[in-house]
Amino acid sequence: MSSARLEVIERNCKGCSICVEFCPKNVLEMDVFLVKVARPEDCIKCMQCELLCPDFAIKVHDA
Amino acid sequence: MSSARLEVIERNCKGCSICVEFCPKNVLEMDVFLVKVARPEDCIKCMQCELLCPDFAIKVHDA
Amino acid sequence: MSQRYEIRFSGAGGQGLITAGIILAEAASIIEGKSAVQSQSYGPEARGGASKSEVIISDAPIDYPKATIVDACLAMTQEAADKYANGIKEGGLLLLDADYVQKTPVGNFKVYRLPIMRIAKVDVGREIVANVVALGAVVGMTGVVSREAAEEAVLRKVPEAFKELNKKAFNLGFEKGKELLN
Amino acid sequence: MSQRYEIRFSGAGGQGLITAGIILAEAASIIEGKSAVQSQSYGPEARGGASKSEVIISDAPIDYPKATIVDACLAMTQEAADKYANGIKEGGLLLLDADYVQKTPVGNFKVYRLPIMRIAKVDVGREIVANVVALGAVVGMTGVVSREAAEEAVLRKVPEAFKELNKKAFNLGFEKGKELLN
Amino acid sequence: MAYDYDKSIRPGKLPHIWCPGCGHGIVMKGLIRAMDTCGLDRKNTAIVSGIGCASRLPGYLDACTLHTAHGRAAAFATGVKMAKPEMTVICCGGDGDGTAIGGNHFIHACRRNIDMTYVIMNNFIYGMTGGQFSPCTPTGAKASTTPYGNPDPVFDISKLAIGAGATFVARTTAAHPREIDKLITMGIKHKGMAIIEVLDDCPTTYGRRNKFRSVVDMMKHLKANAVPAVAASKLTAEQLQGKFLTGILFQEERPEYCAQYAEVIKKAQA
Amino acid sequence: MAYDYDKSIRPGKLPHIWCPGCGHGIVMKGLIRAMDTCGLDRKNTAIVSGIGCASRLPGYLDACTLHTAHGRAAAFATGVKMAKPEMTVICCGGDGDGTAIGGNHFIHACRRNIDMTYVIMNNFIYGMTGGQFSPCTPTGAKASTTPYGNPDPVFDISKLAIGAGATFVARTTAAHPREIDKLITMGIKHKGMAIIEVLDDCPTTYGRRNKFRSVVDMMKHLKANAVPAVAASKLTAEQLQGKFLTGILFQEERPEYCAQYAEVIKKAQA
Amino acid sequence: MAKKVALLQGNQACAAGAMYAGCTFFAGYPITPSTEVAEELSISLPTIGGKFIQMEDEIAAMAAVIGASLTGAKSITATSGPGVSLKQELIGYACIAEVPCVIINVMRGGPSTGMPTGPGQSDVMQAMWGTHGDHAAIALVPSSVQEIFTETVRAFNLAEKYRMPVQVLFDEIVGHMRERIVFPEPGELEIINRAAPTDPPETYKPYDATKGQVPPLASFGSGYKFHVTGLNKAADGFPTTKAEYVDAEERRQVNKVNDHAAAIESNEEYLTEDAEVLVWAYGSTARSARYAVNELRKEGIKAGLFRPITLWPFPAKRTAELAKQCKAIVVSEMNLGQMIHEVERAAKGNCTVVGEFRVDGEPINPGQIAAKVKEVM
Amino acid sequence: MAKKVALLQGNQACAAGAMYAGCTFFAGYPITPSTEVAEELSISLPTIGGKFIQMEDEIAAMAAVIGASLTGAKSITATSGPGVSLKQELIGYACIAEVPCVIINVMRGGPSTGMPTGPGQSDVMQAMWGTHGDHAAIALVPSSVQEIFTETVRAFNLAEKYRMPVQVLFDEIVGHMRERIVFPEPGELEIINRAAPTDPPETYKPYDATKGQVPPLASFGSGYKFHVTGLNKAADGFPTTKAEYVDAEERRQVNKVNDHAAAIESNEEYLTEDAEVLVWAYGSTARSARYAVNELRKEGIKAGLFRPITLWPFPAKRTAELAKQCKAIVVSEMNLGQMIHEVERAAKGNCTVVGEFRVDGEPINPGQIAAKVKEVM
Ligand SMILES: Cc1ncc(C[n+]2csc(CCOP(=O)(O)OP(=O)(O)O)c2C)c(N)n1
Ligand SMILES: Cc1ncc(C[n+]2csc(CCOP(=O)(O)OP(=O)(O)O)c2C)c(N)n1
Ligand code: SF4
Ligand code: SF4
Ligand code: SF4
Ligand code: SF4
Ligand code: SF4
Ligand code: SF4
Ligand SMILES: [Mg+2]
Ligand SMILES: [Mg+2]
Repeated sequence: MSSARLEVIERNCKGCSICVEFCPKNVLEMDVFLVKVARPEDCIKCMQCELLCPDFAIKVHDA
Repeated sequence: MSSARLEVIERNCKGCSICVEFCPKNVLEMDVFLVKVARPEDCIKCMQCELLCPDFAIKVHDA
Repeated sequence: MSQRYEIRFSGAGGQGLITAGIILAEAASIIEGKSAVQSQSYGPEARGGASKSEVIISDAPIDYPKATIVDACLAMTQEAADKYANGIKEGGLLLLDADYVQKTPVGNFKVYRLPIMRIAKVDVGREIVANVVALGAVVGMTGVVSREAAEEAVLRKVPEAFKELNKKAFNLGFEKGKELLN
Repeated sequence: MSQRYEIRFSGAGGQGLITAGIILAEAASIIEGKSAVQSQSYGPEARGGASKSEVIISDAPIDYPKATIVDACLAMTQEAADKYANGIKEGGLLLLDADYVQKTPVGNFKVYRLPIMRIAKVDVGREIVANVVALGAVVGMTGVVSREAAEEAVLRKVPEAFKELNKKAFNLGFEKGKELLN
Repeated sequence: MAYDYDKSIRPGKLPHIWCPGCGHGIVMKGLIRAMDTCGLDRKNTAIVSGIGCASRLPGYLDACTLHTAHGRAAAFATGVKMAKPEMTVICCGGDGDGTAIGGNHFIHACRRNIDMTYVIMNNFIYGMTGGQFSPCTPTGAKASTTPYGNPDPVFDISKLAIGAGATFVARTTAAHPREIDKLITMGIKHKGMAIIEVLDDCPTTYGRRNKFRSVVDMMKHLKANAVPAVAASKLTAEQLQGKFLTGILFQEERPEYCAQYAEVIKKAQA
Repeated sequence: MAYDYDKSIRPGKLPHIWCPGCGHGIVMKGLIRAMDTCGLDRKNTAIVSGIGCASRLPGYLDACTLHTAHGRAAAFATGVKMAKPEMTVICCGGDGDGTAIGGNHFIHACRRNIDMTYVIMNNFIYGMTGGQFSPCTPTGAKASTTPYGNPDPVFDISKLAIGAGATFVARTTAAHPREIDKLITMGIKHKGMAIIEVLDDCPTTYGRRNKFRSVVDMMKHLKANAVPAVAASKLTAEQLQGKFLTGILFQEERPEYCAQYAEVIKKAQA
Repeated sequence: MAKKVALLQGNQACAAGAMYAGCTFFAGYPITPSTEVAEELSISLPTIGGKFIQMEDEIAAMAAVIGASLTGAKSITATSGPGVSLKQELIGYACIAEVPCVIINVMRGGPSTGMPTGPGQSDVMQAMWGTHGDHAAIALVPSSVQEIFTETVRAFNLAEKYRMPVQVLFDEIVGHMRERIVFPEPGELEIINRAAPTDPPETYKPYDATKGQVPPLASFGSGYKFHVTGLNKAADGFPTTKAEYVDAEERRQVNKVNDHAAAIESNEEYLTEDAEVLVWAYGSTARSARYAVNELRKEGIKAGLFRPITLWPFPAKRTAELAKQCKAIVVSEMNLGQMIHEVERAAKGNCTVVGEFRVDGEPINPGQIAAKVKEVM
Repeated sequence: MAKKVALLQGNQACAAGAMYAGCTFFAGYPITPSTEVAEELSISLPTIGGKFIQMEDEIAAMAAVIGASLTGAKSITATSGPGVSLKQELIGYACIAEVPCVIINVMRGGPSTGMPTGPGQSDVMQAMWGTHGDHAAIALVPSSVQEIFTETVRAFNLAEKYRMPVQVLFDEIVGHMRERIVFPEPGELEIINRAAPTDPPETYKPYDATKGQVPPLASFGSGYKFHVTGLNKAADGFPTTKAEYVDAEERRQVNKVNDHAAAIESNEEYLTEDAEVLVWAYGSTARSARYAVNELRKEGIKAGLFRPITLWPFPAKRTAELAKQCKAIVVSEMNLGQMIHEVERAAKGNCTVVGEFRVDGEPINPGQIAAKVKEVM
């Protein structure tokens, strides 16, 4: 499996931290009001973060 | 069983003939716009006529 | 015929008197080209009871569309007579069903009686055409529209299968009505 | 103090700035017996975003209840500063959160910066009292109500268990605010 | 023998306005018997209706009677009951009133499970306005606004009530007069929202258009097609075609609304 | 990989107005995916809502969008669909909009079985007006108008829809995003009235008052308490306490309303 | 070729007028005395492939009418007082969202349920002020069966032209009476259809004032994707709270009617040139008034009749002129004084304004109008 | 003892006023910007054993309020424009059935959904004319938090005294702003309760005009059995279509207010004695107007303020007098011209009447009023 590229659309992110908490691999972290991709290498592209983000603010791309 | 006295309140009767048709003993008859007690002696006091009259127009009394 | 002629049909709901009024108005306005307005009573609850239908006929346009003082009035039942046989012009005409109206309304008008229901049932053969018998009689007595116009209006209103029946009813009514005047 | 003094608190929804405005208005009107009117913005949808609370204080009755030209303005976030740091009187006062407002609004007023959120979090120990820190600072800087009245108003508003915390927050804000003026 | 309805009817109000053969009169008599059976004090009984022929019922009964606006009976009644829970509250009205314009109040009263008894007279039509189809008019039937046959599916009122949360739901017909008062009695005694649907007849606007030769025909139809719910399980789907189940269709115990609100008051006063 | 939502969103409309963590955004994404799956031509798709946070959804989508009045979505949508049956019509809105003020239109759209898909976002509260209780707020919960705990029983929206006659009824939650689009897709393909209830969250007005520490808590709650309807039969009533069934809850085939009306036209023109 | 004539009820003529105008959608809820409008359309609409739907209530009917209109269908509903009251919120929606539609109100007596089968004219102020918020209103008040036909056609025309709801109000008397009507040939009466957008879908804005005071309205399902809302909005149809947009929109929506009041106005004057006393009446009452004027003239009294056919926008200019000319105006209406408020306002104290009212379920008769005229002479 | 004071929102003061007036029943449906009235009452009503119920919609709320009032409970609902529009049919019901109740309308912007969080004063004509049919209306328009309290009390008093719905309308600005309020002691403000019947249950008639223009209303569950309907009815409450009964009832119900207009009227005048230009304004706009008048006086301009607190019945007499005294009247309202119609009517052409309006969601500021006054000087 190719690795992932995680794109955060900062303009849209409202910092709800849903993606952070539901990521099974602990890839994401909160940085005050914004999400931060902390460990992209751990991503298994399960899409949970993208599916659950209410704000169209995170996208999981093939690297 | 004592015999029945059938009272028709003419003021109320609208001549719908429900009582006539549902009387199991054919006691009643229609007389143009009004019901008429034709064969009171046949009445078995089943109360159908009184129960079904929509107009509070017929009463079954003990004779 | 005077400028403005007012006719009231009254009877029990379901006797077809609204239709009688409509036919008369059609005869006058559609066939004869006069002005006519038909209106009817809507009881407080439109449930059973007495009903009335009024027709105003005039050579001139009709402004006020309600009856002011009627020239001719028909009452098919006692209740209708009690309720609606009023406001009749002095010298006007009141036609009653001879069998169904016992108490005759009093006033300065001429009262006529005709067993309309009985004629319909017995002579024409169907109670349901009593309204057409009544219409015939009223036309016969008042001449407010021509016999031909009224008959045509009746026939336009009924389906093919019932044309003969209604024609008979109308003409019988017309004749009997005319006779009454003699 | 002039006849009519207008103060605006602005920041992010949920930062408690409405409450700060209410406390100030209570200090002025309930404790000091002046006239005061507090009002606040209701966004088109009341969802998140920037919010503001305005207080007008006067010795005389207040007719027009909305801000005309504010004497003092607080902005806790950049969005609030962009949106609400306007209509400030010439020579008026604008207090910004030093950490959260980067771009400073320009105008003919004096700008002050205080790390309000940081003070609340670090010095007082709870971010949630940032609004009370801010209130303290504003009171310290403007003197629109007395320190005592404001403190009392704060304490009336909070449950017993939080009185000490809020007292600390208010007084720290007050001191820091006063210092800024030096 | 003869039942004494007179003490329940307001003096001088008979004959009523309903057409010859209209089933509403039969239902009214059943309601009177039920109120007597329950021993209701009329001074503390509110009877609330909307607008329609059926909704004219309260005017005849000697009680606290409230003839409201079209469709709003349940909502007015909720106000009466909430404000004075010690009163017995009975709603009544037609299928149109209760399920067309009044549908929302109907389902919410069911949801709240407020202690009322709602007698809904389903004659399959808007009678008062002259026979337009209602949400209960059978699909395909003729009404003054369905000259080509009714395209609309029907509400099963009882199913709707159950879906909305009513805790006592029963059905009978005008041809089963003894069941009317039996079920209404049970409804009144039930603590919570009770729906009693009575299928009845409107010879004037429904019967004629739909090939019933007379009101007696309609009554016979009601009588013939009623199947007691208890017996239905023994019948096949085919046998149940065109039939309507009668008797108690649903019953459960749930906290009653005014009682729940009494708890709120208790907490507020604590 | 990354789903292309952008082609469905009107340019410049993001970020949307919803609060951080509001579940409505998750539902909107599911709806977009479902519309794509069905290959809907947006020019011939009407998305109709009422008023409320959830009802703001249509404004973001590039289609024929109609933001109506509070509670009236289904009624407006019925007009659109009847007048132009060739359009795909999707309703959406909140629990308050759909089942409180809009309850009557909701049940009648179900009854008619008109071909629409109604996505109802049930966050158990009136979000937009600041957290008053809705007919779906759990009994006992806190809302701005239930300071002593909510005395009202709740609607089971799906049960109500079934009782009213809907022919496709399904439920899922915002914590089950893939199921959202799966069920909406089935709803759109279903010929008739399809109700898709999505349980979601309002952290701003419901969460805080009801001891959810964060929106994540609320999402976890939704995730933990969903029980697929197919699995429910294996569980005891006790085990089902406080759970909500998800998946397809009801499905049947009945004539669709516009098709029925096409028959009326045929007869009229014959 | 002789024109088609028939004896029709006013309500039937209304339905016929709707068909003539190109109406293809009706949604309603039955109510006396308007029901015949629905009944007629349930027969005739499907014959042309149009749609008739009976909704669960009047609110739903109004909603469906607006929804249908947005697909391009000329849409109508018919009701009476209680129904009109229920529709108020959505009438406002049609105003702000600028959706053409026609609302028929066959007026009966009384507030609330009142007297369902009795005539009234007591919903005329409601026609202007019934819904909350600022908005324009157009209301027409025909007084004969023929005029119900033509005014229903005109109502559709005005609705389409000005993109708004238009109300036609007639009292039960005109609605239920039967008179001869001569059907206009197709093409004989002008039929106006809403302006089609000239912009392509990509740049279309449904409320773009640069396209005119009444911007063109596209139809759902015609290739245009756009947004419609009841919130205050910008030219593109999306919500805004920006003061200048809101202001411009609100004013445009009211001015699109005010600025064309003269074009929308229609009235009939009878013997007004030399009138000393004016009877100001509409609907069936105007028929009584005309009768009365004729009688009065016979007696040598210089009476005249002003009969508004457009009630809203109010015919203020002509009323003001007549107020200057006449000694007195008798406003006669089947209510306790509604339009008389506007007549008084227009009269500016230039003449006596008195009312001759009636609210007992009976029509106002010519005699009472004549008596009142004599009283003020 | 010092009186209790507090800093309250207008909406909270409204709830407090209701409690003071003896209100025991609230039914409503949430809507911005009125919701705090409900929220407050949901807290306070049960503490006195009163009832708070959130209904399924505004119509249901109005229905419940009427139902509750018939049991004797002083009842209230609170809403905003869209909700008021929905309530119209049942407001008419409360009028014809003569059931006391109070309706709060916290006015927001725009027709339809409009601008929910923006202020407006555009429901003021609706308060009089919103429901179909003839009826009387009483509407109060407080302009401060304190006054919201007292006018809510007065609304209950008037409702009980005249047996009818009374509306209190205030704009979002007054509803949402916080000001000090001094709570009157119990007994300090007059509290009026509906007249109890003097007749025994056997002979009681709920609409018996021989008992006065406002016949006493018995309560359900108090031993009286009677009938209430929205149809036209006779003295005994049962439906009638008899012309003379209908006429008498309809007129009595309108006259019971008209005949007491002077007693119901309340207003504030500020510097009107020598005013040459009058600003006529109410609600929050009157506060701006007062500010403007003060500024104008400083410049030597003889401006004055007339502030109606009772909007309906309309203060026609005093407005007419002031029209004779002044050169011009500036009517300022947050709408596109509503009460100005009535001012014009009252002015009878005796002075110039101009409007200063605003509908963009922003308050009318003193500057614009002052500018308009200078313009007409
Ligand atoms: C708001 C409103 N809409 C419509 C009506 C007209 N209306 C009166 S009764 C009725 C239908 C009654 O039908 P139902 O409730 O079934 O009673 P029924 O007459 O059949 O007994 C209608 C539509 C009304 N009075 N008010
Ligand atoms: C006629 C009317 N009544 C009330 C309102 C106020 N209102 C707007 S949205 C809303 C509730 C929305 O709740 P819901 O539909 O559950 O959506 P949510 O905001 O929770 O997503 C209410 C009561 C209104 N706009 N119009
Ligand atoms: S795709 Fe899955 S693993 Fe990767 S960041 Fe998102 S949630 Fe975590
Ligand atoms: S879920 Fe979306 S909005 Fe929330 S923190 Fe993650 S990226 Fe931001
Ligand atoms: S009681 Fe029975 S048997 Fe006697 S008349 Fe009546 S129906 Fe016939
Ligand atoms: S059932 Fe009653 S109304 Fe009908 S005919 Fe018999 S007695 Fe008369
Ligand atoms: S119209 Fe029908 S429902 Fe009404 S009274 Fe007559 S039979 Fe009964
Ligand atoms: S208030 Fe609730 S429903 Fe509304 S946007 Fe915020 S979280 Fe979502
Ligand atoms: Mg019915
Ligand atoms: Mg919700």
